[in-house]
Amino acid sequence: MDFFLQILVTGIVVGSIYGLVALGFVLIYRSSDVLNLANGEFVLIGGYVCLTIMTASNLPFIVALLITLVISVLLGFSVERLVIRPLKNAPVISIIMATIGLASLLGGLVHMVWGHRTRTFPQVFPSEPIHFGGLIITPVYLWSFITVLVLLVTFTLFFKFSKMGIAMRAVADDAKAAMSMGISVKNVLAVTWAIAAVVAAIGGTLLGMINGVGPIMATIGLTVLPVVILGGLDSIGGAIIGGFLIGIIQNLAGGYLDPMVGGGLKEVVPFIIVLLILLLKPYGLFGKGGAERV
Amino acid sequence: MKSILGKNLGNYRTSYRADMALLNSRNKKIGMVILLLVIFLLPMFASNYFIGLMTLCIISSIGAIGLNILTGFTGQISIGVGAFLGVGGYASAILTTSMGYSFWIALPLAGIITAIIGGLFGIPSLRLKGLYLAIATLAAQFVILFIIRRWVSLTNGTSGMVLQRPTIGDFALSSNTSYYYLSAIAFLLSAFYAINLVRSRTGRAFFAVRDRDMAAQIMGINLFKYKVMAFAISSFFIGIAGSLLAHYTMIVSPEFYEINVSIQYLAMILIGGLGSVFGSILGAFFITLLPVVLNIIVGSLSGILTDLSHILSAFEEFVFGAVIILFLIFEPGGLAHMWSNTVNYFKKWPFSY
Amino acid sequence: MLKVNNVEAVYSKMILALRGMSLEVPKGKIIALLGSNGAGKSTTLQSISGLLSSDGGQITDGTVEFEGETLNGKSPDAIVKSGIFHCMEGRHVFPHLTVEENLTAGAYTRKDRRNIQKDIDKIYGYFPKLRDLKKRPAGLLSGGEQQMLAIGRGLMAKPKLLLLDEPSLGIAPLLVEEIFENIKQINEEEGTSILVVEQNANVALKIADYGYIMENGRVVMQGEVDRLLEDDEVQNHYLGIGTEEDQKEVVYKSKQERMVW
Amino acid sequence: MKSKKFLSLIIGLVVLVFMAACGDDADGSGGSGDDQEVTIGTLADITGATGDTGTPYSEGQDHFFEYLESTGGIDGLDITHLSEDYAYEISDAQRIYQQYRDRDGVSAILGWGTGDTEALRQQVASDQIPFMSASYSENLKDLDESPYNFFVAASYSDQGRMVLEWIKDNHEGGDPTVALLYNDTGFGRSPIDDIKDYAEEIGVEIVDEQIIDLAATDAQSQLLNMEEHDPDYGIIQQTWAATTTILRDADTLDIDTQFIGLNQAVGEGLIDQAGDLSEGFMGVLTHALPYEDVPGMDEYIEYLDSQDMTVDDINMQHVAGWVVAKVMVEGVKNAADSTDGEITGEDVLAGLEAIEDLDLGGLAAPVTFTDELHAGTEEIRLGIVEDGQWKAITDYDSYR
Repeated sequence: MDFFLQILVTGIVVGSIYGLVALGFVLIYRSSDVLNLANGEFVLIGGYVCLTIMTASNLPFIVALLITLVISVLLGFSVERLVIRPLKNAPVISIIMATIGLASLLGGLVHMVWGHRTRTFPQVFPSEPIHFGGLIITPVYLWSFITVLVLLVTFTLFFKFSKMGIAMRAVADDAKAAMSMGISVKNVLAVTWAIAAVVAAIGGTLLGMINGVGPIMATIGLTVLPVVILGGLDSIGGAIIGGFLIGIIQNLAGGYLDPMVGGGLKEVVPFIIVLLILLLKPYGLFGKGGAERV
Repeated sequence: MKSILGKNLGNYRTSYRADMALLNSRNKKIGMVILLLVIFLLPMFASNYFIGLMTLCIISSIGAIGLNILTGFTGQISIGVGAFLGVGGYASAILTTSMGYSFWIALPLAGIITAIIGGLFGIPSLRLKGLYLAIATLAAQFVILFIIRRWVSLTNGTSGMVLQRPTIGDFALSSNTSYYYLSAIAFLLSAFYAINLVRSRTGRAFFAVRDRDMAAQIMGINLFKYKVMAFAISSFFIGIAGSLLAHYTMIVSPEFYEINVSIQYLAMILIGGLGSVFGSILGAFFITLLPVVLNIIVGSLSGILTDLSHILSAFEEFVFGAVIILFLIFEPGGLAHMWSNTVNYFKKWPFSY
Repeated sequence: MLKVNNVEAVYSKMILALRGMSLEVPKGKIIALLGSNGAGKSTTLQSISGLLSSDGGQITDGTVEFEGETLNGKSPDAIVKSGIFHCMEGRHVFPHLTVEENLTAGAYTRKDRRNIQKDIDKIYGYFPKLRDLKKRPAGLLSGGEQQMLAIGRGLMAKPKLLLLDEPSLGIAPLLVEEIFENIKQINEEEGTSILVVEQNANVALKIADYGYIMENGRVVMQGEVDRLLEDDEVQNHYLGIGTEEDQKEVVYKSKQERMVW
Repeated sequence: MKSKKFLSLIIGLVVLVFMAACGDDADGSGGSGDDQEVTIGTLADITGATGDTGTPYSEGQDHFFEYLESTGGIDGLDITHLSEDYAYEISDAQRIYQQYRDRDGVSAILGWGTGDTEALRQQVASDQIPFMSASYSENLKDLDESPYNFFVAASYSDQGRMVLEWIKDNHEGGDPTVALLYNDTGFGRSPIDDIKDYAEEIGVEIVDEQIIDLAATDAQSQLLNMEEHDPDYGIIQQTWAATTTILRDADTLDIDTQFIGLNQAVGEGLIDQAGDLSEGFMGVLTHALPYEDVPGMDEYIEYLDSQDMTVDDINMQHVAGWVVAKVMVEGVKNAADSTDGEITGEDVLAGLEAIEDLDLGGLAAPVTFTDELHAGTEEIRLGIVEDGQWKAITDYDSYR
């Protein structure tokens, strides 16, 4: 039983990071139908920037994080302005490819700026694990779990009640009608990208504290795709629940199935889920999808 | 129809057959002959190194043509080309090395096996569109590679398999030049087939599916058949490319077929021009040669920027991304469109209006 | 208040949709813009509200003036801020937003956030049905309810001029009556000027003060509603009075007459 | 007309390619004096997946060649060293290999990881170009399959065997139990079967195997599974990142297994990444640590001084790069002695196979190649992390 519970808890805390990164995908997809395959690089840049500020300036973590978020906002704005806006009427494949190109461009840039070495974060959270009865959690994981919940609540409220939030949903629903409301679609998209970059940077910072920051971190972008598909590309709650689900399933597969097949299933199982989900319920558990008109 | 100058000012076709002919103008015929001559005489003039590069380029061209049939012609996005190249490569390796077939049998079989597996993965395309299909193929990429890694008895797992260069009688195609000729022939056949496909009933059905699949269905096009067919035909080419590449490098291993290969192929057809056979070829050359060119540029700059050579790969990555984005924004038609613009410009020159 | 002077508009840089379109909306009036399919009515509204560009069109000649200010080249959101609201053809409610959220979205450009709730209540006053449905996603509403929502959403912006594009389209006749009565009521109570585009000339002329009839991208006839209603040609062609043969003949004749200018 | 500008840019690039492609044939002739010429190419991973260890390794090579030049080189021999980053991408490795072979006419190649080594081994065999890499994979020992591949350190399998030997000799109380932790790549799986065979041979029980991805963010499910078997030792065949993940999660889960890493899991980088978690971690030392006082360090320090560097700026991977270059140059020297004309790949092969008991001054175990064995040694040392530093706890020794 302990074994099961521990695996469950691990799944949930790892899943919370997945959910966080998945959130970045969903935010952008909702408002502009773009799947940002450069999300992993956003995460990476966020991690590097925060780490660099902290090691270079001795600023307290919170201040460093805030500066990182400001820089992420700028990153989001410029990506939207320079890459996405000029392609607003382009077909899906062009936009997928543009974000792949963006991933490559940013990845190269990161290499040129920060080099190749994995860097470790200065200690922010205590490393001593916390014990709940028989269960063990590392503080960083606990914090990422809390962060995810806070973000979930924040975004739910934001989209439900704030003017910008409603405008963003309006643009996602019907951009032209939103325009007729006097909503500036350009601004909304820019804000969306900025928020997505901010979320990614938070993810990068947390992930960096767990594993250090190195180029390999960008692979989280692909790792998390199954989460988004499972949860539904356009559902914020779906991203988070999908994150938890994938985290749990992955760890259960790792815990129970891996010994049977000789290991390695843990990393592939999410993609098997993707194939199943796409066959059975293409728009994910919580996605809205939509009928196509001829 | 003679003009005053006694010269035809245009191509007049007097029968459907003439209109449908592959080389429907004199210029095209001349161009074709020149192209063939260039391809076959190239080894006499170019260095061994250059021939090696050209071999890589034309093998990639075959794969790119394949992907363009699926993505450019039929509008089905695939981010799983890498894995399908792998299927072709492994099929060839297993057929020749483990089962002892000759390369000449293994090559077409590798294409057919890849076509079958590609067709299988094409089945979901009936329900999935755009982004979702792209992600399904991405998942296929991971799952296929996982199977290759795990099916040790068949694929020798992660350590890969060894292949031999093909032989004709006692003559092994082990030199750069001989393998270049082999690839060039395969390449010409592929290009010829693909150009014909565009003009066939099937090709037009593909275009209809791409432009509006539901409308195509209403027009009586069997969506299922054509979508799966597009996957299969496309995978056939990719399988052939995979097999050729495997015999060229004489080894297959899962690391050959990672996701970045899929991305490179997508970049080829996008930069070359979606839906254009000629564009696929241009794109394949462009993407294959891009690092070589950058290398030269960086090399010539190394006097000024000594550190740059150390981050050359990162710089390559950066430029690769930038080139993709620039093309998408400024020339979505790709190199093929640029080419036809240029050609048209000179055709009308000096009266460009 | 609104003056459209000789506007010429094209789509995709080549398809000419308006060729010298002119009209005028005085303050506090309801103006009907009638015409058959493809006459350029919607394009006219889009050139006023700036939405033309989102469909790949642009104004190539002429001016649109609102309260003495030129609107040419202004972005849609700036135009909304200056007091013109465009209710698009086909309603275009936000399907995943609730009724109330749709109304809130309509008030996007307003600065007086405090009064919004009060105004929402007022909209419910005009369209009581919406009050019962306020928590429901707008996508699940019937066509008529969606149309009410679309108009209500427009009012939330407190526009000086409301552009309505085919409010009767795809709606049960009984509801059409009701909606047009609401429009009239809004016009009277709020003093909002309204420019309504309709194919259903009957209902439109019933509430309008003045009417324009468009064909081929320009106005072919205009006048006080009473005069238009009396006009034979209008009766035959747009109001569906008279026999079928009559109509054909008249149309043929009138077109010929009109083409000469 | 931005597309026009874009077009001209592209055309310019294309012209450049062709100019470059045509111009390359020219060089290769007309060297200086009567010196024999030889070119050695390096495939380095600087920006790729294994860049963290690949960079110091390739720098070590660069530095050795620079050192050689600064000391006047070798009489009668003109060595050109080329190095290019292939970013751990096979297609890039393939392209650079062709360039080395056809354009630069290299006589030998210094490779790097399992990926490029495996991918090119057939081609180097048919092109007869010796290829010496840091992939210490046992299957490269098979000279029928890989006749031109070399490596200078003990193979992963030999390392694993030696670790088992040490466990058997040093375990106190009862029979030792061992788990294997590796990743699902050619590199990860390379020694696993050999380790299992050898364990059976000497009577050490392998109780569990776990696969942990190179980029894993957590390894808890695997470690929990491992813990079910409660092994005394865990042999890790991973890179630093995954090893750090293992050590961290083992610490979180209070697992008291003694982990022992094979050489890719070992090095200063691990201590950087894992911090305190690395205390007490054991591992295979294939080369000297820069701060060790061994005779071979003298020339090394001499060079570092000339570059305003100290031993603190380098690490064990750097030493490994230095050593591999040194061994290669030794082979080239032998080749030059035995032939007067052009030094071909075959000559270098023979030159390398002539190396016998090459003393590296303690930088690594002495190296011997023969025409039957291309693995330079079977000897390794074992080390442990104490006070944030690696310390050797055994001498160079082989399992035999």
